[in-house]
Amino acid sequence: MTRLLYFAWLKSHTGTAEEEVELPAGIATVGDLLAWLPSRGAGFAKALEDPSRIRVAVNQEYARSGDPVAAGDEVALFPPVTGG
Amino acid sequence: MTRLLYFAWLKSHTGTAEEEVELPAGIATVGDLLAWLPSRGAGFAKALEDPSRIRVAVNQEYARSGDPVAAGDEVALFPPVTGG
Amino acid sequence: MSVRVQRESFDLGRELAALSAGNLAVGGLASFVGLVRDFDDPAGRSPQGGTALAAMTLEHYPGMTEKMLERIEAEANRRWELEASLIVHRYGRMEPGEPIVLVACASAHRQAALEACQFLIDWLKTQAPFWKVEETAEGEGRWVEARDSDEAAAARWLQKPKAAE
Amino acid sequence: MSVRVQRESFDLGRELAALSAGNLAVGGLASFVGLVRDFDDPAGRSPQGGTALAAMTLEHYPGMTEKMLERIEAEANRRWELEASLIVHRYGRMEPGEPIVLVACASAHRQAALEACQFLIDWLKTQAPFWKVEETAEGEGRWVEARDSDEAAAARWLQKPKAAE
Repeated sequence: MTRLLYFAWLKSHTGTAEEEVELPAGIATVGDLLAWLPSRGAGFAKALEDPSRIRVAVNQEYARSGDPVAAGDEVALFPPVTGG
Repeated sequence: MTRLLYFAWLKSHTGTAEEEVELPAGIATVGDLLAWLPSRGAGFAKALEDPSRIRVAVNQEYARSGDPVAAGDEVALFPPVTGG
Repeated sequence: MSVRVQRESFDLGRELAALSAGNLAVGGLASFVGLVRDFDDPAGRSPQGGTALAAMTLEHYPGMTEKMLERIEAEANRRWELEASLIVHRYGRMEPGEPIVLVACASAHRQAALEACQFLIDWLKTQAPFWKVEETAEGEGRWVEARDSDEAAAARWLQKPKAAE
Repeated sequence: MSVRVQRESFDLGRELAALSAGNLAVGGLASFVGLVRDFDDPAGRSPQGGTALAAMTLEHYPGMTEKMLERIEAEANRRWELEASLIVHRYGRMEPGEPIVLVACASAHRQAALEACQFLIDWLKTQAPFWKVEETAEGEGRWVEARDSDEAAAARWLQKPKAAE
């Protein structure tokens, strides 16, 4: 299982802050994950419709499209940060 | 009369913090003043021996060699400032 | 070096006093506090240009937040010779006038303290996983958008790894 | 806008709190405090490189000091959009750990507050008529020499009259 976390307005769209999912075969990178998630429902499609507004962290480290994701990982999806 | 003020190590050399002087005829600029003062004694000569280390303010405004000095002015002589 | 992520407010005077207390090598102490304003200002316009705000709520990613703040602080200590540094960042709901974040650096030299302080807030703004939602006077909530100017401010430090003191 | 030249110390927390108190347009508050160290450091070296100091005495030019500080503060307010600014500079004898000077700027935007704060201390260092005499542990007094790096820091602001916000 892979742990998925959603923050800020992504969470409003997905309707969940965190979930455990079984990644389908063939989902091996951050890019694969971002391409697959919208197929899980309208809320996910809405949350991810503009990839330029999505940031991803794998195991609490910023990750890029080609970085690997696997069972046991914690993957967080969120908008560009606005703290400070 | 012209009021002369000395600060920091200039004061240690001149032995006075302030004095009223009658400027001799021909002393019309800051440069003239700096050229004349050393003739007033060894302490003054010592204080002014390195012109690159002297700053001058006329009536509390930084002044340059060519700026005028006259009776009634307050002229301060001091080293480069070291506050802050 | 110290990082704190907390819901409660903080006493600025006490935090700054603690930073240099007992360390007579400190010649300069620079700090920056970010506060909640009573208006939003997406384009960096004047106060008159924005919408009235009743409050601001900060959400964050517990765990990653601390990790990123500690990394940013360590980087500042690598780039500048600091005697002490501090980041305090709040989360939760805050009203106008309340402090959101404090960064502070103490050094033997003023330039190191000032530059490191600017670096901390610039990097924190683009690296630490916080998100702000603004609450208007009508009770409406709106997620704050990231600003290009913040990215640009952070990017400066990539070109200038260590400034002259 | 406020300038104070005083012999007595000041309460940093109280000074900073007063600067933004009641002004909900303030989004950022930047400050710098210069403190007396227990060593001199003419070449900007590390603490280990200097001579132990027992105290520092600041002499100044009453009248011109206030005039120059007010002018520097006015210039900062001309260059940046500030909600408030403050300069407090002490004179007289101070021991290591005591604050010498405080500059602080509050603005709607962080960059304006930070830059104006840096500007104030840089210009003050080369413009305000203060002179420091250091007192060594043996009771010897020595006038501090002006530093080229301070001149260079001040000169930056001549080339960059108004930074982007």
